Amino acid sequence: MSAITMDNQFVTDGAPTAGTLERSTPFFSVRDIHAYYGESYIVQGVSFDIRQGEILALLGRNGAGKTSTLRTIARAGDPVLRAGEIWIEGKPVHHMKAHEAARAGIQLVPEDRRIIAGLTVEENLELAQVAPGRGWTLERIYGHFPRLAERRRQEGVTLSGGEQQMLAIARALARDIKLLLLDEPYEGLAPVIVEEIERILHEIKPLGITTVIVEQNAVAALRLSDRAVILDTGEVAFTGSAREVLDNTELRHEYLAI
Amino acid sequence: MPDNVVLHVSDVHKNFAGLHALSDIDLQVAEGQTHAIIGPNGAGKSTLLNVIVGRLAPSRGAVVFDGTVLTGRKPYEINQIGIARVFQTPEIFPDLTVLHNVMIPALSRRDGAFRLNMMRTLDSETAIRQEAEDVLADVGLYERRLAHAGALSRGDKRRMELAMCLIQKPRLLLLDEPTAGMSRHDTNTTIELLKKIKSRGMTKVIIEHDMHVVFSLADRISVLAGGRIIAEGMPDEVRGDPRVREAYLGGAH
Amino acid sequence: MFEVILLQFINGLDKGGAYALIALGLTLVFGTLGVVNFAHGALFMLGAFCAVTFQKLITLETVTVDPSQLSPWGTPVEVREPLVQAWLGDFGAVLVNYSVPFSLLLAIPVMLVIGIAMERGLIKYFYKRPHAEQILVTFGLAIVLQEIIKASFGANPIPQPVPTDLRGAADIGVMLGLNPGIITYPIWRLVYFLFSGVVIGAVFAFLRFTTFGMVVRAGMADRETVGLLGINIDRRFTIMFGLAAVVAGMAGVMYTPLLPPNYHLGMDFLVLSFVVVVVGGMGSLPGAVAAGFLLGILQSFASMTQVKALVPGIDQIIIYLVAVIILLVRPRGLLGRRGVMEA
Amino acid sequence: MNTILVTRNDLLLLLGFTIAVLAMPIWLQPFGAAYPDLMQRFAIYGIFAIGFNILFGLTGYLSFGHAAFFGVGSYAAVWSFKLLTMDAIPALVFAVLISGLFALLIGYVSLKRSGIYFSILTLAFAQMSYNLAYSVLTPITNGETGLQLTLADPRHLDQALGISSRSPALLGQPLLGYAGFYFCAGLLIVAFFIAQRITGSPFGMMLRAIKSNQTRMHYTGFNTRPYTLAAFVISGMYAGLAGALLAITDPLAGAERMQWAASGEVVLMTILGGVGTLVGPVIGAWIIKYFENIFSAFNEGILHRTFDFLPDGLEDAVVLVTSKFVGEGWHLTLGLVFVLIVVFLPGGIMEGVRRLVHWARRPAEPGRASPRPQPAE
Amino acid sequence: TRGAWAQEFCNNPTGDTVTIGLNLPLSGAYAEEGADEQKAYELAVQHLNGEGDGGLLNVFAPSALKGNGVLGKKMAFVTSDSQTKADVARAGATRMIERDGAIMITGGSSSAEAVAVQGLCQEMGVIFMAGLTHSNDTTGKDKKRYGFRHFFNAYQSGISLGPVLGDEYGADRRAYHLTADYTWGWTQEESIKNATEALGWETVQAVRTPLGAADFSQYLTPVLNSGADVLILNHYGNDMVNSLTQAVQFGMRDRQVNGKQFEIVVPLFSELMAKGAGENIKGIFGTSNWHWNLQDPGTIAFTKSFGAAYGSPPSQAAHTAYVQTLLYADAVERAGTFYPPEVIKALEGFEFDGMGNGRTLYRADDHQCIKSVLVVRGNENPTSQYDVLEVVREVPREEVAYDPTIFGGELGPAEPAPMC
Ligand SMILES: Nc1ncnc2c1ncn2[C@@H]1O[C@H](COP(=O)(O)OP(=O)(O)OP(=O)(O)O)[C@@H](O)[C@H]1O
Ligand SMILES: Nc1ncnc2c1ncn2[C@@H]1O[C@H](COP(=O)(O)OP(=O)(O)OP(=O)(O)O)[C@@H](O)[C@H]1O
Ligand SMILES: [Mg+2]
Ligand SMILES: [Mg+2]
Repeated sequence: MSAITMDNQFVTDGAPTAGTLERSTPFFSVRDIHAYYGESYIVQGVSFDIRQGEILALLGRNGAGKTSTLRTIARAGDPVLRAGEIWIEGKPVHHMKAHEAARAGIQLVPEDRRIIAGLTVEENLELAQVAPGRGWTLERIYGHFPRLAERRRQEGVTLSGGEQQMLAIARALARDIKLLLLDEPYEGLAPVIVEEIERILHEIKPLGITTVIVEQNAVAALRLSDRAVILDTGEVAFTGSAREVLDNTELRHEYLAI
Repeated sequence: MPDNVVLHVSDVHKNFAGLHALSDIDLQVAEGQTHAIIGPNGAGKSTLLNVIVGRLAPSRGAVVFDGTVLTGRKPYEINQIGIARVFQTPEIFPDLTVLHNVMIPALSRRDGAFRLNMMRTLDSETAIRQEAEDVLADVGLYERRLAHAGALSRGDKRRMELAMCLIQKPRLLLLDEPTAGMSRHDTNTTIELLKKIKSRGMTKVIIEHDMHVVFSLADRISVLAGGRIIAEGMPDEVRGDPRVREAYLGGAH
Repeated sequence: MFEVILLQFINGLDKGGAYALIALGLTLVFGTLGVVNFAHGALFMLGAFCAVTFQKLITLETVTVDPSQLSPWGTPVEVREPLVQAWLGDFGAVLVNYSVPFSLLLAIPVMLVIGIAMERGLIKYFYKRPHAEQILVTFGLAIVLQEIIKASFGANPIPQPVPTDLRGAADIGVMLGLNPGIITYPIWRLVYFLFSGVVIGAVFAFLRFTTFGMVVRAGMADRETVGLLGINIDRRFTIMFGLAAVVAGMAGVMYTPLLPPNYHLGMDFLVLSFVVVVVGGMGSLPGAVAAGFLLGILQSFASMTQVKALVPGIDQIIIYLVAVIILLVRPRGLLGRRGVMEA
Repeated sequence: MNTILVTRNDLLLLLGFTIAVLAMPIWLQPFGAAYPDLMQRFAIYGIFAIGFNILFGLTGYLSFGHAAFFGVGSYAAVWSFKLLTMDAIPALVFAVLISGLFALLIGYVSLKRSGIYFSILTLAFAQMSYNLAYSVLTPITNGETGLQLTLADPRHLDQALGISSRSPALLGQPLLGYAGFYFCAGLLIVAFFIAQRITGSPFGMMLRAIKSNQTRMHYTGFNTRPYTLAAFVISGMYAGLAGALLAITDPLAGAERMQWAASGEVVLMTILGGVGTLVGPVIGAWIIKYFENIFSAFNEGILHRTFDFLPDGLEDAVVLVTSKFVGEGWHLTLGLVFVLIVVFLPGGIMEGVRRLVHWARRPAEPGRASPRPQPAE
Repeated sequence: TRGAWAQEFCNNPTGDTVTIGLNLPLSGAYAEEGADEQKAYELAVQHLNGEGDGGLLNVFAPSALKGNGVLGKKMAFVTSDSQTKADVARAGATRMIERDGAIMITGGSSSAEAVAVQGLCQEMGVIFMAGLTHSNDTTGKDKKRYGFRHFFNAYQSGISLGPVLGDEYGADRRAYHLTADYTWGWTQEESIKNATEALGWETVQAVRTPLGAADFSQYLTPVLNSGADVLILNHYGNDMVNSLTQAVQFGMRDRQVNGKQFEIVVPLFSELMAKGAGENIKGIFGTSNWHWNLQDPGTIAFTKSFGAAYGSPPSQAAHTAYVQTLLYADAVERAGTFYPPEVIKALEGFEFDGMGNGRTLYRADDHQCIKSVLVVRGNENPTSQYDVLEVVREVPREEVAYDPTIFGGELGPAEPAPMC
């Protein structure tokens, strides 16, 4: 499949176009979710909505519960969702298993990258295309990440930290995404690559791909997001537009220390 | 070139199946200095640390620390010489409590590579315990000291690993992106912490992509690209260097 | 001397093939799914008893007791009429004669069901559990299965017939242009050898030329991430387990003529299978096959009187000796993958 | 009252354990297990399992060949009876030393590998020992029949001292019946205490750290080989001690003590009771030995006697059903027990106990981390 | 202090019952034999207690048995699963003595078990009536005052089988031995070797095979070109079933070597093993302790009452178990006490008849029963699934008697050990 046809496919998938978004019911919404690791109560009633094509920054201190929230949305094994609802395009994600959520178009780029041992870079990418719902072709991915193209035959886990991060993001792009969950995507990336990723996010936005980005580099995250949610010890401390956060100094001080 | 150099990396090469991950690397780090290594992803920074701590054997060249040749030694010997490392992806004891995670390196420093110490209970190691709790307080994990390390959030894991290295009071501390994934707030406290131990005269080699950290800590900076050192010097010199800009920093800075 | 060595070599190959096939099912579950399956031997044994059951079924007889005569032990004499022949005539006879190969038709579905049931019902909860607990549960299961078989078939071995046309030995020597009678080898063993070749080849092709193998390997390394990529790894694991059970079962069926099965059969092959798989290297199918042949051939030669004269008792320990040497020379066995079950 | 030697909890545990062990003759009465021979076995296999757990429970290295050390212990003890004296002490010392050396050899080689590769190495060594003991080494082991005492044994030491006891003794006191049991029980308690000390000591912590992340240990300046080897040898000596005791309480050493099934048995004992716990392995050992010796002994006659309060028809039915699970069917029950326990008590019996306690102490203090760490990258 | 109940000797029965301990392989390779033995014991106990048809009580002579139990006490039994392992068997025996107060231990299906338990019984001063054990050692170098064996032994297999082989296969034969590599196998091999070499046979090669080597092919291939024309399998149980099955598949029995028909011989086998070997046993020579289709009154009686009780003919294991129980009970009656030294005296040198195997002597010097031995052959055309063997020759007692001193050993003292 060529890159061109891919794009068309995206458009056909991503239902209404950016214009009509404003009035449409929330494309994705999280309603008062509570999640536990075994005994310990971590996500304590988080709620937020996202419209299609939006980029939302999910911020907060270490241990605030950002990763846990993303993992809950992606229906990863733990934390276990004990209460609350998650909806995407009117489909109940909270009833789904991880692989069903993924087929519904939810993709998580985990903070610890999770490159699969024993598989080469290319196999790691192919793996993402086994299940129905292919996204970018390998050619297109390699086009954006020449570094990976060079290393395609290398075992994924022996990549450099940054290369692994690229691979993790690329792996997500290899699937047909509706909701992209990025957990600290810039971690360990050189500024040049960070810019490349930002470029990609801008590129896929108009295609109707919605993004939630967790990032310690709050400024960078806010720069490219429309809205922001700030978590504190598992609860939502603030919801609003990215602008508001950048302008509101005490908010930034209290939760972001910037 | 500064005098009192402790770490000599001379003419080091490392190849992986055809790939030149490192090519004739020469590096000197002076006592008590903080030497930053920056460079694009896959430049060979971590590989260089791996060569120093004995995880990888260089294809050519040698590493000398304060007169003792490190190349060819086992990782634990190198650590006993006084070289500790924070890994890019945290290496910790996930099944043990945070406190024990930090006590173990302390015991290593005291008891050496092996000691059949079964004559007393762990709880009676009050001195070690005290020390561990202090360090944990320094990195702000004292409250979490009884949690399973595996249950820590990523940023907390990093800080704990840093604590595990600090408690050893190493003469040379190697940090591979210590603040990656740390909140701005914790990054700042970590910077302060590192400054503090610098004042205690600990030599450091630090890898970072966060320029804020680099420029607030580094005395010297080496820029690595494609496995070669393309520039070295004082922070300001490096910042100005055009090659560094296009190879690494990009438009942003 | 030459013919002795040649014969021993052929025997080695034959054993090797058998070992490889017997261990194959374990490689799939243990080497690929990472489940320490102590029930593998039991599956092999169940397969063998599929053959027994089949044979019992087709040799069912109508029993008419004749009270007029008494047997020496006092019970009335029984007059028996074979049923299958009565119904199917000649074909019935063929069926009886070829009961072992035909019982594959019974064994494959049965073992598939057993395998899937086992995985869905029990094993699936143990993928994330420590190996120790996998050992306990599979071993417990193995004992239970054994006892069930013992309760229903008794403890005595039950002989299975070799089809008449395949009895006795073939004169390979003649084929190789030697004098007749020098290199002769049991036909059924040759059949078993070919059979292993086919089965191993088929499984290999299935894993090699589809993404299935890759996906399952990935699933073993990190189930969660594979799930997050939209793959229903559970289903694939189930299929894999079912496949393993079938393979183990078929190996058992075809082995029955060589070794009259009893309920204990499985345990005798359990250790061997593990050794083969590990010596071959965890997660490597070719490795296991290679190990099978290596062990088979060396064991065969070690059993020659000339060799035993040099090293007394060598044939008793050769398998383990080789295992030790190989694992010391090659850290992950012959062709093992990095990081599979190394911690 | 924590001291350098033991913490308060440890001391309480030790006391409880001691009482439980010494009181066996009383509380085992209703289970029909309160006779010296079985209680001795409880003690002996308890020691075996405790020792095994020092290796497996702490370092995570799963040895599948520990029966070899058990067997070597037995042979050594019997030989000391044959050659030196019928006194138990030389036999014990001799056995522990020999099995320690044996463990040192096997451990040194096997520990070059980790994980399953280690397991198979140990298995291989044990199987070789077994096969040889059964056949070629018959002059030393008396093969199939097993090494026994004979009237012809020299017993040089006894000869010299003019002692003519024909059964194993401790300083003249014959170790038969209850004497033998209390002797084993005493040693079990000592063994438990030592294991407790090891577990609670810095050394024990190192072993657990090795289990958790060996790489980190290396970069933290530890040479892990001596640690694992030490653990291996210690548990090998425990096995040797147990083996020797079995030979002391019943002077015969058979080769099948070294067979893989015997190695497997101690693995099962440990897992059944709870890997890494102190008491668990002992309980596991008791359960398995109980089944082997008591369950297997219920025959129809006994069943009929037990159920004769029922109406005849029913009685026969009940007996018919139960007889499938006892007597010759005892393996079936054992298998089911294995399955049920792991399914319902992940982590073994002690984990179940822990949960009960935990459940009693609810509500759990918030934020307590779950025992299972995040899946490693 | 062992057994607080101890009277002047171990487990002197005080109540109105007397308990015997059955050591049976209920699990493991010999479970079938174990089950059969247990049936026989239960039958024997019934008959002794005057229940059932009385079985051999009616034909066994001279008999002091009254069919009212033993010395007026009803006989009861306890069981234990020996798993055919020496250790376990000893543990079981100890339990039955220490806990269940067994006055006598009996059973077992291997020589290792027998020797081990017999040793234990000697120490404890409890009589052991061995079950199925065929090794020379049991009543040879490992014989014990408290141990008694009714079953025959490897040496007797040799001397009884030899002549028959001579008649059938001629004096000019070249034999190849495959021998289970443990003590029983060795004694068996030695005995047959002596017997056949006495006929003028040549032993080409004697190869030891590991116990439980499921596949024997690597040991069978060298036979083919060794110039041997007889293969002798000194294997027992599953080893025998497997090696024989595989040997036949190697086409050995269709071979012509040195112008003669190649033959296979299995010195010791039982009905159960014959069943396991199926087709392949047909026409194979071996020896047995006893077989149900013998025609003496004892055999007929026993086969009848066993068949009546269980619907199938008894195996030789069952027979020896049954006989041993009766012999013990009878000895007690004649001694008039359970006191072991007296019972031992009563058994030593006791001569009786009517138990199958014709007139039988419990030899005092080694506690070995001297009686006729059967040379059997796999039945070519069986009339029922039990009819797997045919008796070729009943070798009379005189021929199989031998000098007890040749195997050495020492019976040891008869006074009960103090400690029980
Ligand atoms: N496997 C686990 N078991 C128990 N508690 C856990 C586990 N993983 C995380 N936690 C706890 O949950 C809380 C939130 O963790 P989480 O990883 O979601 O934080 P985060 O916002 O992603 O932090 P960071 O920015 O450091 O990644 C932390 O207190 C952490 O200790
Ligand atoms: N074991 C290996 N086999 C093959 N190639 C390897 C191996 N380890 C590292 N490499 C390659 O060597 C190069 C240098 O890796 P290294 O980890 O040193 O980069 P880095 O400078 O640390 O990058 P980053 O900043 O992303 O961590 C990378 O291209 C990597 O793919
Ligand atoms: Mg996080
Ligand atoms: Mg790096």
